[in-house]
Amino acid sequence: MELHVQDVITWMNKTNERLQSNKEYLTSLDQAVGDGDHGINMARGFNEVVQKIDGADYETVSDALKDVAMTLMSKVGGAAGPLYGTAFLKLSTSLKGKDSVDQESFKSGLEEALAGMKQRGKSDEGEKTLVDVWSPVIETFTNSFNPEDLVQTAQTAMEKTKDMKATKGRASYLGDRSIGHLDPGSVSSFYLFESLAETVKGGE
Amino acid sequence: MELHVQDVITWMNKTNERLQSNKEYLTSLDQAVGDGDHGINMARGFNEVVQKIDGADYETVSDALKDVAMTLMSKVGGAAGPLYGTAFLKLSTSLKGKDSVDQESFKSGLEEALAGMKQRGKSDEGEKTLVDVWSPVIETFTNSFNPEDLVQTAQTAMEKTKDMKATKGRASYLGDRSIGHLDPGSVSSFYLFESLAETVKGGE
Amino acid sequence: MKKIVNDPESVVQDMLDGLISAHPDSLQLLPETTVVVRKDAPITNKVSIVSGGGSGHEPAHAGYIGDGMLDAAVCGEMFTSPTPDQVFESIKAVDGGAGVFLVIKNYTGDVMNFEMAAELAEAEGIQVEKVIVNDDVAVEDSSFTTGRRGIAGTIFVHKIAGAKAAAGGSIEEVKSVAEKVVANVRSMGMALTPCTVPAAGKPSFTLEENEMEIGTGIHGEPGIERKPIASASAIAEELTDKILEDIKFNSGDDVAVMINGMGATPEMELYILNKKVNQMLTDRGLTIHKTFVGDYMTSLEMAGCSITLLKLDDELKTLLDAESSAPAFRI
Amino acid sequence: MKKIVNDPESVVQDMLDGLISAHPDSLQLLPETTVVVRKDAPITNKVSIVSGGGSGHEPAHAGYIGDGMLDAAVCGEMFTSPTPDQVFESIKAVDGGAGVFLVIKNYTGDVMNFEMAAELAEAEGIQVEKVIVNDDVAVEDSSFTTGRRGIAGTIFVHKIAGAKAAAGGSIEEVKSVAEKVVANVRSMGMALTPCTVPAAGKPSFTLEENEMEIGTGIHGEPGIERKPIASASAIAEELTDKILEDIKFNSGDDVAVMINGMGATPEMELYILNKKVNQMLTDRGLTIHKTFVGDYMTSLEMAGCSITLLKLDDELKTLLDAESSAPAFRI
Ligand SMILES: Nc1ncnc2c1ncn2[C@@H]1O[C@H](COP(=O)(O)OP(=O)(O)O)[C@@H](O)[C@H]1O
Ligand SMILES: Nc1ncnc2c1ncn2[C@@H]1O[C@H](COP(=O)(O)OP(=O)(O)O)[C@@H](O)[C@H]1O
Ligand SMILES: [Mg+2]
Ligand SMILES: [Mg+2]
Ligand SMILES: [Mg+2]
Ligand SMILES: [Mg+2]
Repeated sequence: MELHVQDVITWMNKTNERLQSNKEYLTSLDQAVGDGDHGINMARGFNEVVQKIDGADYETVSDALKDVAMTLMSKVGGAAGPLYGTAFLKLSTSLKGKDSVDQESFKSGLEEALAGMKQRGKSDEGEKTLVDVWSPVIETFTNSFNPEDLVQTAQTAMEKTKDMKATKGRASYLGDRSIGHLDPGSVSSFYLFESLAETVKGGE
Repeated sequence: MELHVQDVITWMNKTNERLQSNKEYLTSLDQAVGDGDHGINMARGFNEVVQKIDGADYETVSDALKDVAMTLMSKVGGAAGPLYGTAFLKLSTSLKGKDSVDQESFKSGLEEALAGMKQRGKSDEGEKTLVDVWSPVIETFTNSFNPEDLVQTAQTAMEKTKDMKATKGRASYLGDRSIGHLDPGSVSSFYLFESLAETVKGGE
Repeated sequence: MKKIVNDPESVVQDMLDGLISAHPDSLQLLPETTVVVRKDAPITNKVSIVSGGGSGHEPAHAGYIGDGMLDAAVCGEMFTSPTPDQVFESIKAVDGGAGVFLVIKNYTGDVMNFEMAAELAEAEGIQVEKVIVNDDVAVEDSSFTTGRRGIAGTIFVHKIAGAKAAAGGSIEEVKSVAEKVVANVRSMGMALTPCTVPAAGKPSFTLEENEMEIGTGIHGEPGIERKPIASASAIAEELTDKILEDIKFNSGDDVAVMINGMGATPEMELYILNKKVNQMLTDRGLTIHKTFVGDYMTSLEMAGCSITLLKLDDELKTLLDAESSAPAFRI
Repeated sequence: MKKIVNDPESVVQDMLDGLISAHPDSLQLLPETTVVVRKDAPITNKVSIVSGGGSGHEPAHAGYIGDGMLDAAVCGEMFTSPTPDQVFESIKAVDGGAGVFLVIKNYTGDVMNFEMAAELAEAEGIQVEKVIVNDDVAVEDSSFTTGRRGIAGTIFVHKIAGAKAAAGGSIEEVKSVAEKVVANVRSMGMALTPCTVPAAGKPSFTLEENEMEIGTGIHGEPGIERKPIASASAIAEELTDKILEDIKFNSGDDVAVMINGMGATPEMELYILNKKVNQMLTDRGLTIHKTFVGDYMTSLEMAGCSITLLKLDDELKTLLDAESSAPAFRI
């Protein structure tokens, strides 16, 4: 796997498309366990990301990812905004200076991203948040990386949040009643990684 | 026809029964052309009238009617309260001192009642108000008075308000759209006269 | 009917008990009545201002009791004008020797009941004057009808008459400035949903999911037109235009604006309306002296709004800006 | 969805434009933001108070800007915590050299976004302190959860921190008194109907015609129990009892009461609730220092209420009673 600036742009475009067409679905997931804005917020944020980076000129992947981070930070809001913002900022910082990115450096970037999110959200695996998607996904960026694996892992992880009890975020107010509902943030993270897989596949 | 104190009490009891059982009907008539409180107000007022006069001792018909007037005045409110209150007060004043009441003196009492209502309401016949029931009803208190006539006249007059255009009271805001609806106050006045007819008949 | 009530027949009494216990230092309920009176009444030599009407329009009218505004509010049953004896009690309780001024909304019942109370008071030697507020341009004003209704513009009459009385105005002066407000204030409302009188148990009318009604009264009286819900700007425009057809404003005139919620409309929507109204008036060269946005004259849980414009001269401006301690209209 | 709006995507911006045009002398909108700031900011040497959160809770939070209360309100998208850059802009705009105090409601998003802004401000040498309000006893407070939510009790924090700052308190003193309020304030809410975020277009949940929900959050978060609608007195009792289980009051204690409407509840119903709450507290021997009844922290057009109790000592009483010019909390 190798990621270039153009791949980042494609990745963001694909993510944005998925978020726009699943905006209502994400919103209804968030209505069940939260406040019903996750779809609206993510769709607004990634639309802005695409406006910002599509067609722009970046020297490095890190530069492109930094603009993604700043845009998410300032346009999403809610819990998802600072979390996704932090993730992309850490990823960008970790990849600083690199013209292109292989799975190894991408993996350590994702690890820093995850650590950043956990710190920002004071959260850990098993709390029914997007952390539960990011954490297993990172493990797929091995030497034997393949996009189908990534999608499969992300999807399984996302589906697993259904049976979890939320202890972080707005869904935690529901206690046991959060069980049986998908975590909205995990679903949006699934779209993100599904788009990444598609991007990488298309580029191979 | 001759009216005694006990007849006034019976009359009020019968009116109250009709108002209680038609409370929702009157309210829905008033919802169509007004503010939907006529049934509630009349039911509350006549319930209080009965509480007040049933079982009480009165020297004269006039005394009993005065208590009816004061109770309606202070318990009905809205437009109907002062109108019915004024009517009974004028009727009481006009019959002052009389132990019992024949159709002639009752008729002149009703005439003063009607004049009082018209003055208070700045209204006249043909404006789709209870005046349109009281006015023809008065004419039935002749030497050949009979209760069936009274009921028939009151009912016809009440039904005629349906085709009128309101120019007084809340229904007047509707202009032409008031046509096709019964006037709530005319319906409550019909109950009043129907109860009077029944009282007089029972007493004969 | 989804309501937080106990017995539907006792909502007015329960509300008033709750009101007095929230404002024990400034308000009192006259014993055995539904008359709310300022605690320090009567105020010697001040003209007293009394208003009232059916309940269900909260904060009207008891919320407007305070220094510089009302001395008493007579609270009728739900949407039902209060009775003459209650109004009479309020007049006796507030008269401080300088006379009592009645602010009456133009409804047949209100006018009759307040006038009868005035007759009772005059018979006891209390000087009573009155003004009848008829600001609702949704209703035709002709000598063949009962004329326009009184709606949210009434609050401006309370405020300005109250300020005149607080400033030591005589009852004639209070009456004259109140009449000036009435001559210069116009309103128009609309509804998205009806409301339900607790004792009636069902809504006063129905509107389809995509329908609104223009010109609805504050007791759910039918309006002048039903049509599909329009944008906030279109609604603001329709109501404001109708007002501006009725009363002439010239470029440079001063105006006070009230964007009133009918009860269930979020403040957010009222501010969205205000954006447009403000633009329209500014575009006409008017100077917006003050804007009031909130629930001032409601209709229970009706969703909807009314817009009120008051043309101001220097006297009205000074009186509108004067201090008021009324909880629902602190200035 | 029956709403008076233009574009559902621009409701927040439209509302803020309408708000500023209603209060042109006291409020300003920072260019290209949704941050509302008092017009005379920054005030040299006064600790500035900033609050905010998602929109849809009006008059929270911009209605609480004024002398003796907030200096700025950061208005997020509908029910969505504002972003760090917006909060940061507000901090820079109000800092008068004595530091900026953030009042944050305890939601993951709010806490993260405000904390990130605080980090940005500190990096620029602005002293920032904060308090996190968590008054909602409907939610369990344990170290394994995100803890109780912040709801209407937040207004008391605004008021008292604002009064302390206006009185010349240092940022440490403001923080300490704000923490005292948080330790002594508890709330609990309920809903009769859901509300609809304009851009979502459908209600956040549904309730049957005869159902109510106890413990609903101000963003439509599910509560703790659904059951048939009870009487006003039973509702008042259930909410108040839950609060009194959570915080101990002794006979003779002073308390401030807030009966808050969620947006579509008529004031009449709030006063009916207050009657019962007042009786319950008086029966326990508590002294009700002040009662606030109205829409203070809403949830768009949700029907329902919340009850808030604040235990007062002499310091809190003085600060609560101090003057405030905020339009939604004039004292
Ligand atoms: N403390 C946390 N740590 C990690 N992720 C979290 C945390 N809190 C919430 N989330 C994620 O954020 C998502 C909700 O995002 P969003 O709806 O945009 O925010 P909000 O809850 O403020 O409305 C949740 O589904 C969850 O995945
Ligand atoms: N000016 C008037 N003159 C005579 N009768 C009137 C007048 N105005 C109203 N009414 C009568 O009063 C009735 C309405 O009474 P009610 O509903 O109790 O009063 P409100 O309209 O104040 O709610 C009408 O149906 C009509 O018969
Ligand atoms: Mg959410
Ligand atoms: Mg009526
Ligand atoms: Mg009525
Ligand atoms: Mg949110």
